[in-house]
Amino acid sequence: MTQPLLKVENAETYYGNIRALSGVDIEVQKGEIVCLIGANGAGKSTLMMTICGAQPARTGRIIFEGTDITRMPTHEIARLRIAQSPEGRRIFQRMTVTENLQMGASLDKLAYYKEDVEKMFTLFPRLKERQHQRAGTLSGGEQQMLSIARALMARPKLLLLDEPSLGLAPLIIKQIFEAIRVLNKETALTVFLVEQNAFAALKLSDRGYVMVNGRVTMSGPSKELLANPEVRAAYLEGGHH
Amino acid sequence: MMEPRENPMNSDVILKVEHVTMRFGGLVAINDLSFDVRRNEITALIGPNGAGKTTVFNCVTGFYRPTMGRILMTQKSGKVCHLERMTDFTINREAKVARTFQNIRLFTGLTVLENLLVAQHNTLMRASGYTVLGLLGFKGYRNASVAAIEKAKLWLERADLLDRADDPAGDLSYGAQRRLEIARAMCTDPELLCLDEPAAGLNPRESLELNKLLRAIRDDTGTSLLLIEHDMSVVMEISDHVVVLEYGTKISDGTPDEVKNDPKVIAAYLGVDDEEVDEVLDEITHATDEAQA
Amino acid sequence: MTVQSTNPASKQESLVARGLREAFFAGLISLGMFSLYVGLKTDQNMLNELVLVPRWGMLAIFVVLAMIGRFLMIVAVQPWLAARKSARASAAHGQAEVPGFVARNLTVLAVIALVLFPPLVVGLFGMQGSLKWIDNFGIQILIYVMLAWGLNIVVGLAGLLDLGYVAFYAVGAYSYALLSSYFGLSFWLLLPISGILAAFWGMVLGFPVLRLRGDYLAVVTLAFGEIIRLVLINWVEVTKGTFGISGIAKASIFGIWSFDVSAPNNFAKAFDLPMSSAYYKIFLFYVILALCALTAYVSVRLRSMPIGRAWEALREDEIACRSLGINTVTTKLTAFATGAMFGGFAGAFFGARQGFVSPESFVFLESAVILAIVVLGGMGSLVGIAIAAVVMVGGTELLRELTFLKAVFGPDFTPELYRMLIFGLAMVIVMVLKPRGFVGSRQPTAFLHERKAVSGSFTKEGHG
Amino acid sequence: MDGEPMEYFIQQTVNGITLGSIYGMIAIGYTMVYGIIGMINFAHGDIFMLGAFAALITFLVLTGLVAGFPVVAALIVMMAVAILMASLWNWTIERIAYRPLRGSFRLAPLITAIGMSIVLSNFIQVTQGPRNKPIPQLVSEVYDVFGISISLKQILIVIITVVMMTAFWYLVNRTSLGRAQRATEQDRKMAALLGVDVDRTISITFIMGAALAAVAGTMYLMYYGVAVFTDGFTPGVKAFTAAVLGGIGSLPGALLGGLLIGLIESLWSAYFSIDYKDVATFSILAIVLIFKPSGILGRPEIEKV
Repeated sequence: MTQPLLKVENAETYYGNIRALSGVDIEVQKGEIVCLIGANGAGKSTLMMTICGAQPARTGRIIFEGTDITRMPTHEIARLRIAQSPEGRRIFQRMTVTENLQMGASLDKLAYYKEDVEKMFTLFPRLKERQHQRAGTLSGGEQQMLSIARALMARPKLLLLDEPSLGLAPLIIKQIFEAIRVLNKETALTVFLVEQNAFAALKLSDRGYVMVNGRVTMSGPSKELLANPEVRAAYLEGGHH
Repeated sequence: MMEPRENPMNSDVILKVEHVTMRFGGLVAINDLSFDVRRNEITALIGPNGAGKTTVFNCVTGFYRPTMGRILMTQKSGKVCHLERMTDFTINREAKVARTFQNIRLFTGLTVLENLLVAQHNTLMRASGYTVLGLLGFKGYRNASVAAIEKAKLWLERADLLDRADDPAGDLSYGAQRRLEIARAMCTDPELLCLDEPAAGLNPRESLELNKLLRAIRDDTGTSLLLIEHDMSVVMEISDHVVVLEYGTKISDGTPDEVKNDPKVIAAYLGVDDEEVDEVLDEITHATDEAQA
Repeated sequence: MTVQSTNPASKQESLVARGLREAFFAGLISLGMFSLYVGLKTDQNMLNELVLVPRWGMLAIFVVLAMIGRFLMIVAVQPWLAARKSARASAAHGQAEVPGFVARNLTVLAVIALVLFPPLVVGLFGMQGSLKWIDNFGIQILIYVMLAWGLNIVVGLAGLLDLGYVAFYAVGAYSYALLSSYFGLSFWLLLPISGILAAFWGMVLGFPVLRLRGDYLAVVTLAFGEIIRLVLINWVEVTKGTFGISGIAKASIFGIWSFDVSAPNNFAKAFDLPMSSAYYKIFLFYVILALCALTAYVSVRLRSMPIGRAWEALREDEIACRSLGINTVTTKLTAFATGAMFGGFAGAFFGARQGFVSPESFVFLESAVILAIVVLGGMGSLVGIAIAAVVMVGGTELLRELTFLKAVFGPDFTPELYRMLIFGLAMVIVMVLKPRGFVGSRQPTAFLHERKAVSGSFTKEGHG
Repeated sequence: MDGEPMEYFIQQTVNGITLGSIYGMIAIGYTMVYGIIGMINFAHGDIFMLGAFAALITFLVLTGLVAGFPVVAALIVMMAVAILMASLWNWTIERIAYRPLRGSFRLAPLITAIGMSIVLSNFIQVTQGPRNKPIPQLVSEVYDVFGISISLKQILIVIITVVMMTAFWYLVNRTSLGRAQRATEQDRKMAALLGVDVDRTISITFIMGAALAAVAGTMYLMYYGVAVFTDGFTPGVKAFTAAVLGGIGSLPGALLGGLLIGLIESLWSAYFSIDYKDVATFSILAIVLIFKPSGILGRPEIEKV
């Protein structure tokens, strides 16, 4: 058995006394695209933050490349090359696009900045046009691209994407998902993706997990999940954009 | 062509947006936009991100003042209000327009019931003689507060929140918070209710409950609804009339069916058609069926 | 699969090691911090020049204390806090504890105790002996309770951060002092007038600035507080400047009996009692108690009325308020004016009690102390605020009593000097331990099925 | 009034700029701390006072050790020790009084800051005594430029302010530390997700603010030749007012606000009444905020609906 890149073991996370995650087990292998689908408030974003130590698990363990990172401070986890494009994009509005990308590349003190930023501009040409603009003036889709590009600038071993499709028009969702697919194919980037847009997510990923009320209720290859009548009833029919 | 309504009396116009333009610095968020909202209907405002939907909303509900144009609200009594000239809180108080927010704005530290009582502020304020009479324990105020609680109860029942009445609003689930926000807006007795993405973040079951609530509001209270929505299933399901925006201008206007088949809308907004989705689903079902066989 | 993790067995001994290491660092840091300020004292010599007097022994004491403190913090306090926290987290799922008799009837018991306080003290310490207790503790604390309850309307309910509340206290005090000195009006007439004047000033100052949000409002209220104080200092013709106004008339028992020694209707003479200043103090105690009761009554009543609910709603979300047709400007103004009015009442009372007012009494520090009491009490909770006032004001008054320490540290030792230092430290410590204040939860003002306290984690603190 | 009206005006302007430079330097500390953790650090004025006292005691140590210590060297040593002391204190205060409250209730750190302000001024009162502490004049040269007398002290203060401001501007806008600071300011959680050690960045911000306050404290001591334990309050409030006037969170705004307040004070005292100079300052603050609710250079707060 190969050691998974990321392993979440029986993680339980609380907000005050409210349990947001209960006994979550998840594995991500190197080079995979894994998705986590579920309704809003199911605990998907909490899991992302738990992995990054921003909302640490009260019990259970998070293991990344064999290291227990459950209690590590967020910035040290980031230095292990787990990069996140979080829910709501969280770009630095009052910085320029370039500065946002520099923030992403600051782990290596901008050593690879020049070559990496070119790659980002090839991937998202819109960002190149806007590089000197303040990020707050970008449209929603451009901000999403910037958020992903900023995460990629850290040269991550694991990329966490939280709802890249949220609030975007279908055409832009298509572009962004295409970019993720290209990255995974060409650079073997490992991606863990959280999505409400179950159809798009399952179409893109290799494997998927379904989360309901802070619990993983189903998992398997994405194609099987797509075909699963329960999943289709709950997440696919009547909801696709 | 508009779909003919059964009762022509109901289809008079409640809100008339006329040539509204809104600029932020050099950015034109809305450009010469005109559309009507008819009484007793659910009108949906749709469009891709950044199309200016929320800006239209903020102009209608007084949070922004449009750079140009008029917004006329005609009440049941025949009174006409120029919304573009009114300040924020008078739009609810005088013009009878209520709204909800994209990122829910409840009074999280107050209980569910208290949220609904705050919404009846102006009525209760008058009944309490602007606090003076109420402070002295006058009967008129006591009766009014009993009536206010009854009204709150009615809306709690409709929003299916009766058993949560004494919990803090911040403790409710996402879907319940959305319903509470709508109930709270309805407690101000509006003639026009504006909903900013009411279905965002709801799961399919909650979405259904929402549709039911919105229809009930239209049919039982005679309130007209204007809503912004991303979720096409909600839009197509419940709206009587759809207005489509792109880059601050109107590109289509009509019944859901008309809009859905408008090539301009498909090109600008949908980008992907449903057949593609169905195709892939079929393909996969096929493949897994074969594998099982 | 190999997973690195800390071995739980080694935790206990590493705790002591960690404590020692941290104590060492704390020692180094405190050595740096105190070296100049404690280690060397600046003194003036015969020629009025500054010279340095070394105090290395004192420095050593400071450093050692810091080390011991840090060590105990790491080894004992932090594990204890962590244990308590996790115990509480698991207990929260179980039965909620039923409040005991005292907790349930706290208000009634407190009122009874306060009403009985003067006779009790007189019985225990005699007429003269009771003075200190009634004046320094009773009246002093109750003035702060009243001020804090008044400010609570502005900060705790409406969520408007007011750093210049003492200005309204000053307006009340000077209104009484000036109007009684110049026109000879009585306390009972001037008490409401002072309140109304303070409320009026609240409106005048509030109207232009209540559009401001958050910390901008805070700094403007601070500026207003300073402006009023500076005007009192500099408008010498009327206010006598820093000398202040003295000989302010005492309050009388509704004009029937007076506490003026020379007056024919003197209280003691009327009842053939031995002359004593204690009667006046006892009378004042009941006056301020009544004023506090009024403040509490109005606060509680207003909270369950539309205006009070609007205040709290404003604290939670101003934009939502506007969307519900609430005029936020007048709502803020009423909160500001109501709070100011109680400040004015308290000010008039202060003038009558002291017989002397000067700008010295209305410095920013007073505003800060009142605000601290509101926040330490738990914003919005009258009970919590009263507790905070007793702890903070009563505690510092107690420090005045520590004269026995002179026996320990020698006759030069003045505990008085350390009073504010300890007060400041207490503010920091209490706030760090209880960031939500003594009473963190909120009582709803209406209910359908049962009244459940709202946990502090849901309430907001306002933008202003 | 002495001399020509124009010269008198320029003279007062020079005095105002000197005073304003000191306020500006203190104001930076308020504005940076406010920017990064959104709290009013009420103890900052007292950090300034601690800096002045550190400079004072260092001066006494130096003159006690060597009789004729060169003035320039003395000033540099005083400033260095003051920076060290103020930074150490501000760092420690942040650790014990503000960090435990991070992420809780917004008013809680405000109260601990007020508490800390009370502690610091009373600490100096207890350990150093309540009396004024005068020192002999360090720099006494006065130049006459076209009838206006400008002292070397004033020139020094303005030069040091310009140098410090340039250095700070560079640090915040052109270095990775500054970028991390600005990122932390805008979104603390996101900065951490990108590998920024947020706690360390905040500590550094407190140290930077303290360093500037210490320089201002040394300048203040040199200018007025006296220090007292209450010195933290009035210059502190003025500097805070300056930060708000300029637009809290904005570094150029803090300097601009400081200069404005210095000018208002000295011109008001010169032409109207010295008694009401602070009333004038605070009134102008209120008036500016009424018309420009987020200060002169502040970001207008956009109401997100």
